[in-house]
Amino acid sequence: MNFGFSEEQELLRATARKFFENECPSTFVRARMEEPGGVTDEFWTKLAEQGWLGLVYPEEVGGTGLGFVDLVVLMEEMGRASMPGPFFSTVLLGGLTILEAGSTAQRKEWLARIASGQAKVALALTEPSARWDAAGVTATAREEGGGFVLSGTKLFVLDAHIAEAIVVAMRTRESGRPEDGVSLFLVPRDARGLEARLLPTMDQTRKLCEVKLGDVRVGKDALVGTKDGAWPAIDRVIQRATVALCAEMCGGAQKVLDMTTDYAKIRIAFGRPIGAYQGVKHKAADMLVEVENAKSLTYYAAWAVDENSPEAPLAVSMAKAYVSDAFRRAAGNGIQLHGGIGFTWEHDLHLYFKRAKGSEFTFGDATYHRERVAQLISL
Amino acid sequence: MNFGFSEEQELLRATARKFFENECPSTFVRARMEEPGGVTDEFWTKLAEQGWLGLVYPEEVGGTGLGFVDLVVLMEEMGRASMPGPFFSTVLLGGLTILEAGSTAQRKEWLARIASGQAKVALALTEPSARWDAAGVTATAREEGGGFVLSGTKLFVLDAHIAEAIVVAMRTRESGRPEDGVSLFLVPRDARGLEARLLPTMDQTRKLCEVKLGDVRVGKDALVGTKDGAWPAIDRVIQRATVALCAEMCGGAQKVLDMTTDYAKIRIAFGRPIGAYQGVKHKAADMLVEVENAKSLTYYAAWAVDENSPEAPLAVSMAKAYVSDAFRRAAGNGIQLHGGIGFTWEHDLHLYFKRAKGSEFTFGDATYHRERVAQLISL
Amino acid sequence: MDFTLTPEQEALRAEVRAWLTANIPDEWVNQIVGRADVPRAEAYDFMRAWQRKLYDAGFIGLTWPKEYGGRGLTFMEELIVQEEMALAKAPPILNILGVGMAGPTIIAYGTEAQKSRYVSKILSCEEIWCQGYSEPNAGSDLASLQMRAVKDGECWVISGQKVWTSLAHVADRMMLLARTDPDAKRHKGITYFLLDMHLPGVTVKPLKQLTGDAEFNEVFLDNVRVHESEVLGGVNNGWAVGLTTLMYERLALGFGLQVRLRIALDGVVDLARRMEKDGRVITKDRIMRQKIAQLWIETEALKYTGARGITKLLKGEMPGPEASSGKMIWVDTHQRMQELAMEIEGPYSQLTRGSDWAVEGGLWQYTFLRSRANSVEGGTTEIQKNIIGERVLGLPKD
Amino acid sequence: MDFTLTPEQEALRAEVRAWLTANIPDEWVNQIVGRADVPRAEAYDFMRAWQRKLYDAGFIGLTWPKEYGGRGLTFMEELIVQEEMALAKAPPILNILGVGMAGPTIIAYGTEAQKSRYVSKILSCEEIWCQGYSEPNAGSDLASLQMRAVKDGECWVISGQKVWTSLAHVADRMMLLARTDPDAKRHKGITYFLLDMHLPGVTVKPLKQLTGDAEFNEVFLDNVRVHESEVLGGVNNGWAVGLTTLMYERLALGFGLQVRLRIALDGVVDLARRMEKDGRVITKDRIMRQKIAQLWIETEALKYTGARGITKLLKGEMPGPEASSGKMIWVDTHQRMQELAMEIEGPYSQLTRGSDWAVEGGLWQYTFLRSRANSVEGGTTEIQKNIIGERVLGLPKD
Repeated sequence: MNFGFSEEQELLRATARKFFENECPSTFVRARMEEPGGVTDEFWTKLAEQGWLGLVYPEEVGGTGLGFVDLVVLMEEMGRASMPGPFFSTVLLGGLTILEAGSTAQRKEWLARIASGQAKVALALTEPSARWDAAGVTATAREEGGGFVLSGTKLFVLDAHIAEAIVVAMRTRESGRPEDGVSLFLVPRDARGLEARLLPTMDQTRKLCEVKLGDVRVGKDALVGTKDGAWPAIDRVIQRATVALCAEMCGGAQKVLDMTTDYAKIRIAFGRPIGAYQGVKHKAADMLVEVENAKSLTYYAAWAVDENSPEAPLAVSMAKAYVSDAFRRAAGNGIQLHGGIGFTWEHDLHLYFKRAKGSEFTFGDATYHRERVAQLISL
Repeated sequence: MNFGFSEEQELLRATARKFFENECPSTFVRARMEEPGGVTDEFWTKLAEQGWLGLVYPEEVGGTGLGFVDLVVLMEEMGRASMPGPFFSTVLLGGLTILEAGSTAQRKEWLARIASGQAKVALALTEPSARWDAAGVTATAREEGGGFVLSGTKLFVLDAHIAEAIVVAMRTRESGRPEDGVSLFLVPRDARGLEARLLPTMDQTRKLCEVKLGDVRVGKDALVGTKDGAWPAIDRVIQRATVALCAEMCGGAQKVLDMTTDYAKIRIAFGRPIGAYQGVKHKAADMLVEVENAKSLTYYAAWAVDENSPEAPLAVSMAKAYVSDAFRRAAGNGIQLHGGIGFTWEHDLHLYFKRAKGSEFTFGDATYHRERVAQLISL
Repeated sequence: MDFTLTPEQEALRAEVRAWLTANIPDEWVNQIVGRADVPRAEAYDFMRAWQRKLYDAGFIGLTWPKEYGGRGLTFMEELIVQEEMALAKAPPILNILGVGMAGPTIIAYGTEAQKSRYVSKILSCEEIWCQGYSEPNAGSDLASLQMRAVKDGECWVISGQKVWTSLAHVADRMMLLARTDPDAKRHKGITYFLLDMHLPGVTVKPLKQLTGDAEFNEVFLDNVRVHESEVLGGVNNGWAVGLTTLMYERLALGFGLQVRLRIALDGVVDLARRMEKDGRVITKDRIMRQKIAQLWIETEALKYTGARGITKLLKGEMPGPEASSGKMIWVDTHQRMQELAMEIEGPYSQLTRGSDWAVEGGLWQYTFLRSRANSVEGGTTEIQKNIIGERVLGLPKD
Repeated sequence: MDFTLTPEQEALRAEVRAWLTANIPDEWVNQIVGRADVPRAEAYDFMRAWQRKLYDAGFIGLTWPKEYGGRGLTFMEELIVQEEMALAKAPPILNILGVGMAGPTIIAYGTEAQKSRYVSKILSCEEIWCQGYSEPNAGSDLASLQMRAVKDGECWVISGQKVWTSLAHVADRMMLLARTDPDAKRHKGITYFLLDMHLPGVTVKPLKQLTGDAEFNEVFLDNVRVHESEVLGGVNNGWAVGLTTLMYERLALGFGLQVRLRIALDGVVDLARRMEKDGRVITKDRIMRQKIAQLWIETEALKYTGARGITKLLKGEMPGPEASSGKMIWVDTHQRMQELAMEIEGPYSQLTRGSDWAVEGGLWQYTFLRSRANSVEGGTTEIQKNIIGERVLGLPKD
């Protein structure tokens, strides 16, 4: 047994930390928050050059062929930097869906272009019902003239407005089990009848869209994976993306803890650094414990996902439940222990605080995942 | 509006505190813990002489004619002293049931004797299902030969082993609504077929019994209240007894806070009294806040019960939900802040800690009452 | 113990209820700016007018002396009015720092001239007040404040910086603490000034907060000349006067905050009735019912604990432990309430004002973010716990 | 990152599993004394024999050197054995303080004579050890201990009192800290002795706890003469040696506690499957499912966080932050687990051993009460947080 990172992984961490310190300081993040795109071409190209856009894709489709344990290292550093942009949506949602469900041709065509930074692909899954399960997919695709006609509204779609194409999950058949009858379609963003509209969000580093499909016509070749049978692939994508999200959250939580500890060492009140008071010290200790546990569960989930372990769904739900609470609490305590300064726009804490809140409810909150844990341990 | 106690009530508090300091020190409590009875005749007589055994009974049946707001004052002091004995079971369960449901003759006969300390009466309501609602009453009473035959098992019955008589809640009719078909019978403890067996309890100041009814025959005159229609009276008794219990719990919680504060002022660690450290000070402050809130909700519930306010059920459930959590936490923190000494048998803290745990689950725990609150506010 | 009202009090309740029904604009209740705990800039004009209306109708400053624009009534009448405002979801008071702190402190310590000059204009909202206590290096540790005031003839010349000053950008006056004796130790040598914000040398710089609003400010004083008649409560007596202000703040909070908390809670319940999670209405979920019920109970506890404090006041006693805990209960309950609103909204919690998909126009996103300041403004929770531990429980100082 | 085992490790797992199946008495698992976290007096004889059996089979002290009765294996093998013990609900180790603390400390600091004399008898349970650190006025603040040792010829003459000494009433030896230089400051001037509990002048007085058991003791030393060869790690070096013991304690805890936690959790789940609340099986209640799932997650977190620490050890690195937090996580999780067991039992939580109505013979009532000591024994939670804050996060001392 070895529950640690390899030398290569530690090197990746060091490289990534340095890279983001240079390329993604908070001035960069804040500039991107103000813009609709949330990323610069230059930055995106640099990510591609590092090999990070294809990190978990097989080498034959232009990827680096690494696993989720490697990805977790990178995502922690991205979370630490509160990195904006369509990495998550393109690499871990759109791209991963094509990897999991797509034909060899689709994979070849898209993944290489994603890995090289040429294409951005979004995934449109959730709808106004805000559900993460198969029952949430109600937008319909009906067969017509050898192709399909897509209608419905997708919501909370990450970066759809800047994607070249959007993979949309549609209901192609009504059946007793919601998991049956879901299909995936790859639709160009400029398809007639498709409208992707950017929505104002609390966490301005995350760009969420509404995607309206008004009788969008696509050919048979737009189908990603088998008709009616796409849910298992989507489920796997959600699972994997959740692990990546947890890692990003761990990185953010660790950064908040670091900022808070540093501040507690220098801020003086009543003649002593505030970190000397147990009211501050004990809260910081609690944060550390939770952050370390959060990491442990996330690392285990990444390993389980890489191994295709039957424990993977349980490991992922355990991680998301715990990490959701831990990041929220760390960010809240971070602001509290900073006093007034932590409440200002200028201070970076709010970037993490808002990221924590958004991530908490993405792919299901702690309550949702605790119930899943209960199911998976046959309670 | 006046949300304070009257001068008479403040006098009652002062009298009671002094009385229990003299008559019910922890040496007395500990001696009673070791004995099955849990009370001495001398102590019981003194309670009667103070007029406390009939405090909330009308004057015409030998009581003092005071209300639950007055009772709350007394119960707080009893809780502070961790008073053992059958006060709760006799005055607030058995006696109150006779007051609420009994005939004029029954009330005259029993309440005067209770108030004067001559009779102890228990209430046997719960069964092995450990439910507090009407569905929990499944032991049956069938009519036979102009009387009734009672069969079944009652559990968690306070002080049945030393009661002269036991009021038992029995099912006399099956119906769609569990609230219909419950009747009360007053059964002498020495009735043939009735067996009251003392059970070992965690809180040894509370004596709980199993009461087995093996075809116990009683006459029609044993009926307390109307046949099949006793539940509303039982419901009122539970409501009132719950308020009294909350007050007792508040008194216990306040005592724990006092003990802890006193200790924190004198116990030295690392050169300072431990109360100087925020780790201790902030916990003590949290305790104070919760104890004060607990009292506020309890006082309001007592007032609502006295006024027969339509808000009474809500007020009672709010109080029990909050007080259950507050006393448990206060007692737990009290032990924690005392360090090793708080874990010893010799220290009185465990009396309160165990009392808190027992009371928490009596008449429903915090979760149960929060759900009731949700119902009562039409959620 | 008696919660029944006198006929006069019942009449007041009926009067204020009728007045509120007639006077609160319907659209107000549904506006995002209106339901927020703290006045938002877009609403200042409306709220200035609203407070004036309240003043003209006699529903503000009920406990203040008649000669200064109040009604000379008791806290009981104040409570009745506040409760009705909560029920009607009335807008908050814009000049809250004036009404909650400056006014009572001036009434307590002011000269006759100061009282005549300032008090009624506080109630009528003619002059808005802000509070100049905190400095960059004197937040929780107020006694370490560094702003200097040097006597020069009949004036004090004051220089330095204040921070986290709510409403300074619209305020006419400031409750200002400055050090008048630099040699005296910490608490001593501080004086309380009634500062005209329009004097030369006063510069207000808005401080953008994580909500995106700039409700707080930095205030710079550069050799501002303040006449000695603007000293409140005597030179070098500012610490005592300032603490009085804070005491009134807690009292005002005990009233006002409970009212705002109830409004927020009702909002959460409404929200829960409308939103679904996994296809089930939130209020039908046993877990969410527990959370809502718990907040309901705590909101009621704050009310009754407050009522106990008010009862003591009415009897002429000093409020006991139950008064000190008000702010702490409120902060904790309110922050969890706002967290719960986010949880109820789930993924919708990410959408803010400006999107038609935003729930209730993004109101809750704003109030959620704003609530983070609750545990810092007016004394951090850590300091509140110190105060309770030391002053109420008598534990030794840190 | 790799959780797969080597063939040798798989073989060890199979071996220990088979051995446990063959050797744990069936009735043991259902006994109240067996499921408790801490050995209960009724079980001492059984457990002495049990540990001897484990020793003979080679399933204890796996990481200890072969020449002192161990097997010279790594923490990985230790972990495998511990996990199997959890799965099999094996009895706890009676001589836990010897195995967890005294042994490793003697191996680290002992002379060859001390190692030969003591180590293997610890594993075989021939000599039971207790720990003499705490004194009435030196609990969390260990450096203020007052027990005096004065040199007299070849012996040290020791007098004073220890308290909260688990197992002292059955122990043969004590890890004793005493002050050998009264003029040195706090941490200095303390020496670590290996005390023979059977020496004249040693008096053990059981201390009844709130559980009703007397598992802790007061130990009085009245001019006890200890030969200088029983000094461990050098005169006046006791603080460093003592801290090593505590480090091993935390490591032992990281192993052992996680195992006991898992056994307790499985017990809670079983309990929840059998008990009903308001006519519904506990595991079908959404609220209770949340609570159980949360404890499940935290128990797993403790395991993986522990595994990260062990990985570092195996690589020869010092354990990082994740090691320090083990005790805190365990305490918090275990205490809530015990509270949950009480909640599941509801009114039955009041019935204890000796009643046929008591659930599982009153086991949970005992373990619930016993769990209150967790946050005090081996360093209070408050001290643990100080340690993490200061040593791990580098915050200034209080």
